[in-house]
Amino acid sequence: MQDAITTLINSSDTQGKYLDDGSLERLQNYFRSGELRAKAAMTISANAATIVTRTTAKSLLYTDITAPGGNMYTCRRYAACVRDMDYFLRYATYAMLAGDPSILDERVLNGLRETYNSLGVPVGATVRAVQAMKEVTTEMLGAEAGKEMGLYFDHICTGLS
Amino acid sequence: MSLVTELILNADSEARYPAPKEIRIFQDFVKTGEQRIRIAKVLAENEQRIVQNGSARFWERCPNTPSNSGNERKTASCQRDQGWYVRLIAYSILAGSERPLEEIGTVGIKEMYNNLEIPIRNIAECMRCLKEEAMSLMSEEDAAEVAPYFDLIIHSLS
Amino acid sequence: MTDRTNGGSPVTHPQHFHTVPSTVITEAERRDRYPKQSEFKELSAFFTSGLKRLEIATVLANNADVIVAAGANRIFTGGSPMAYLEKPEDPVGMPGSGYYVGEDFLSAKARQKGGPSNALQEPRLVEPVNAFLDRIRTLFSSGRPSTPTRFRTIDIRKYGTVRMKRSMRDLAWFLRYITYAVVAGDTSIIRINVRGLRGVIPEDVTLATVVALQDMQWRAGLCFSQDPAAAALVKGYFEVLITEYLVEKPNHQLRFGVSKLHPGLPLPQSYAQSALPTPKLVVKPGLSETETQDAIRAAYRQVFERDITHAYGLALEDLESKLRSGQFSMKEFIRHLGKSRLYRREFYEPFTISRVIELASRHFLGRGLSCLEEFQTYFEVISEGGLPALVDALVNSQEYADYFGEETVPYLRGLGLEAQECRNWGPQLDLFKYSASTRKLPQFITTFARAQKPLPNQHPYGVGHDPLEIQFGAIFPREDQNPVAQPAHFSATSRRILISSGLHNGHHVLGQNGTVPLGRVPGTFGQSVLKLEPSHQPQGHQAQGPNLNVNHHSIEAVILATYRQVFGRDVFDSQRQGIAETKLKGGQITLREFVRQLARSRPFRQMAWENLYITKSIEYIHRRLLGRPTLGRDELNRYYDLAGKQGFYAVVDAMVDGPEYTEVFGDDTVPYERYLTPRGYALRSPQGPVAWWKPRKNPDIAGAWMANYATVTEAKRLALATTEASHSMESTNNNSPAARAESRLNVAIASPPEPAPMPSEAPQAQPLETSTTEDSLP
Amino acid sequence: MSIITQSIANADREARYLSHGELNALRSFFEEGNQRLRIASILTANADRIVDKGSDIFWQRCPVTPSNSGNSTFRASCVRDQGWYIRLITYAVVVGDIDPLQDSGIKGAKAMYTALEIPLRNVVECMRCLKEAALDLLTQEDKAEVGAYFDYLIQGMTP
Repeated sequence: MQDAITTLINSSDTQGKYLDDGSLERLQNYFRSGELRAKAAMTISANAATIVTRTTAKSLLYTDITAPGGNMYTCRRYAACVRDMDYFLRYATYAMLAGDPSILDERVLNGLRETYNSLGVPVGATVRAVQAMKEVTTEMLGAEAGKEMGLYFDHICTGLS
Repeated sequence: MSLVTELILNADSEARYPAPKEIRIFQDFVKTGEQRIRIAKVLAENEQRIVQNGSARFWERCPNTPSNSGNERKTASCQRDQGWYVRLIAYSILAGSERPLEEIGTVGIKEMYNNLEIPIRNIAECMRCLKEEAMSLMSEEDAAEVAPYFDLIIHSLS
Repeated sequence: MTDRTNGGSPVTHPQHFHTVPSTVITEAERRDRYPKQSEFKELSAFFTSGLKRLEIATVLANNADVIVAAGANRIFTGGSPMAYLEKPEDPVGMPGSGYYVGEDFLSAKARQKGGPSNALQEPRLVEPVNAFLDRIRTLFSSGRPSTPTRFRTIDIRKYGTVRMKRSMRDLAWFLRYITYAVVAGDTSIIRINVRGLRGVIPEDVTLATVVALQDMQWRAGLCFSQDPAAAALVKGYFEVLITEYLVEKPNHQLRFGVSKLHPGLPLPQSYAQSALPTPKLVVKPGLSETETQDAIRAAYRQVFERDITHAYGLALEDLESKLRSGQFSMKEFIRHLGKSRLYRREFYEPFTISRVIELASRHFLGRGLSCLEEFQTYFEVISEGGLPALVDALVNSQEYADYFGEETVPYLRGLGLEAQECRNWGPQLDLFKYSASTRKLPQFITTFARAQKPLPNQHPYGVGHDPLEIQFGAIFPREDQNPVAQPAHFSATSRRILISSGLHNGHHVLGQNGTVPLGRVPGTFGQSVLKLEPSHQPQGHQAQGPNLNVNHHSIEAVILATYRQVFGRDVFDSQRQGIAETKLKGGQITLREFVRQLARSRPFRQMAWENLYITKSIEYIHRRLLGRPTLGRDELNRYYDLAGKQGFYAVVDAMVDGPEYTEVFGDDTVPYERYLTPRGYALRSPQGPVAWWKPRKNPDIAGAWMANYATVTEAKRLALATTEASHSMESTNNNSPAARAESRLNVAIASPPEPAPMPSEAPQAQPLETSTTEDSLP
Repeated sequence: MSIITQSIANADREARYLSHGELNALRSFFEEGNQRLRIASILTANADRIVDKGSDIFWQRCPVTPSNSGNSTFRASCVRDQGWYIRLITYAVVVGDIDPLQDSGIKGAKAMYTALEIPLRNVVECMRCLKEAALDLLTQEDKAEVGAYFDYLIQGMTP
């Protein structure tokens, strides 16, 4: 896994250079946004369950997917779906904290599409739910932090489709 | 591997959000961001000086060492290595973790110098000189941040 | 850039609930034995009571409305709750499709014709009057459960239509699941679906739901007033339902990461329950002989993947006796099995080291490898100390201690038992199959390695075995060796790499300004761009005399060329579209319209649509009409949509009317082949498909395109060298050697701009600046 | 997946009670249940005998095969596999469905035998011999029930 700092260090190291001004500036931005990231992470961590509940209510609960034949029908599947939403939220938070999406690639997106294919989970609905989660978190965190989280939710959506 | 990565991976292996304590560590880390960048800049800008003065000091203390034997190539590679360690330390300071230094620089360092038939004692001494030189350029507060990393190298050489 | 490992998506059948037979069989299979006498008796009892249980289920289904109404009327006031119960539409299964189990073509027909009289009585809406009567009737029956004091009825008007509908649906749903459970003879289906439901349904109606369920239970009991046994059975199931409903929503079962390399993985409890409980066999002092024997055989099955005593008449008697005497713990026993001569012979000598590690992690940890770093760790161990060191490392690991400890026999921690990681999904499922030990190729390491590779040279849908490039997106892999179930890991936005034929030096959508095209594509002998020119139009019929312009083509030639492009060959006379030709000659239609007519003609439809699967069809038509292969899923998906909703003609029209056609061919140019895939390019080379990865330096023989090929490889080599050497900014400078060589190519680019990995993909070239995406090189 | 699970899954997908057709199918499944159990017990009790006899016929018909080469490991594995398939057939008979056979017996089996360099033709022949040996023990009516599963197995193994 990489974060904003290690990405810069690694790319400088392969060239045997100190971090140049551009990289330092990016680092500075990252450090400056650190407080915001920390606060956002704390808010999300305290409200994770609420976010997930609101997201499901917003995107999934009253659609075909919870009707018989849908993939979220029955408690068991509902539980799995909520688990996955929780999972996306947690990893997006990690990525936001790190300022780098690589952990999403490594631990969530690798093989996820295949897994969903195997189990017959509809990808379209999942993407819609992730988008809904983006809106819900933005409401909760405010525009600035919401935008940052949005980046990582979008990354998940791209990876899924 | 930086401090941030480390605490995220820690949380992930237990499938939980970062704990408040970890967030506090993160906050402290980013708060010191300006300072870290400042130190890294000092090291970057003064690398030549640190290496040159460090070497001079080193040869004073250990005159009988390959890099002081008059063989230019040996002198150059010794100084290159010194510069290299200064750079790794700059990385480590930015990352807030000794992992970059360990991963790139200190694992296997002993074996390497043994293999090159360079006396380990001398290398350790050389690092001590670098440390002194580097710390002389900084405020006390900054120096306190840098010193542990030099000590780590020296320690892994002993 | 997103890198994604792809280990395939084997079809899985997660266990959803159990029935008596499935429990018995799974248990017997897991232990490699025939069903026991006691189990036969259990089954026999199940089958004997089967008819009775069917009868109960039928009665419940027939009285469904009354029962649900009893519950609903109790908790809702201010309206008719049953009016909110939506009935599923009568599903019209295709006759004989097996939609209804046990129904063949004839009986399906009979059912559809016979209508409701033949079918089981479907629950109907209860008439308000009847409901009222039922209420009156039941009010005076005895045994009606009393309501708890805190209970308040719910006003339908305040409650809202949407929630009302959901509540009614859920009440009906509870009863339906009871009938399922009755038929299955097992409560698992209730437990799995209802446990913790309280946490899902809003808190304020929890109590009400219980009250309703109790009333339903009581009302259902009334249906069996003549049959106390049946009533007791139904009551029992309802009790299970209510108890499970009230259980606190169980926490996810959590699998902690053993190190920072492993993510922690939560699994919903219901999944853990629906998988059959794995018997965790332990060996400890004081066990009976049969139990010890059972555990030993389980250990053999775990480590050797089969029961060696039974299979080969082999037994490691020395080790067994030490285990029995208590000299060895189970852990030590497992360790010594791993170090035995037999294990070495079966799982070390026949395999490559990589595969040995994968198999060993199944045998000793009960799971597949998690990630590349883990593989590397064990690879180092086995390289230094050989197999014994690997066995020690696995058995001594913290994970082994956590899961199996000293006494437990290791078991497979598969799907359903605990949450699985998705980065090794496919290989993990494969690894647990019986045939895993005959698969020689390492699977995990290859999957992890693929994550780093660029797009393969293949169609975005499917990994067809397609040596001739005619099975676009075919989903039929070769079956005879190492079958793989992997789709291409193209995401919706990635684009294929296409090579320009160089016929058109214009500034159309895909080309790069100022780039020199690759040159003549082999196999397009004598092809050139034909245009319908004004002189073709019969304006004024002025005799023009013989046309000496070599670039001028007679209208007949244009027509023939159009046929050749659209059909890919000269057509038979009977297939020519006379009317369209006449119109074209008469100037009534443009050439573009002519192309459309040809594409909409019967013969073309037959050739390119009717006999082909949809992906291949679209790919063909696209290549014929627009002169290039499709770029990726994004593009194909739009055509799928059209094809599915509007059919063949809409697809043709979309291509002919599209902006790309207008821009490139306009109204008067005969379409021509503008791009082709690297593989297609290779196929047409004089040396055959293998030639293009053998570097040759003899342009005299190879022809002009070979010289171009040399450029490509050179560009690629340089590009690789520069990317590897450094990430310095120079490499994106247009003056670098790589960039200069590269600029001689005209390559329409796919998104992940990574160097081609294998020599066989050389002509894909290194995309560098021509990348259409922004996430190019740093 | 037995007929019970399948019916329930189908009904659940459409949120309905079990249909008439399904109930009928289940009814006959339960009615025949004890017959199937009887067959399963016969196969269980005579498993070794069936395997012995099956192997004898097999080696008579295919003398040149790894298991008849004198190598005791090959021989043991061949006998083991036969016993294994008889057991899977017992499962299938009990459940009344090809599922146990399909999942553990046929999927990947071809690849496995090919990888082990055992000629598939011989495997198929061996299954035929097993079928004969097993059917010998059964009544006419039972033969039809069990024969179908053997045929399915043979079909799945045919190269």
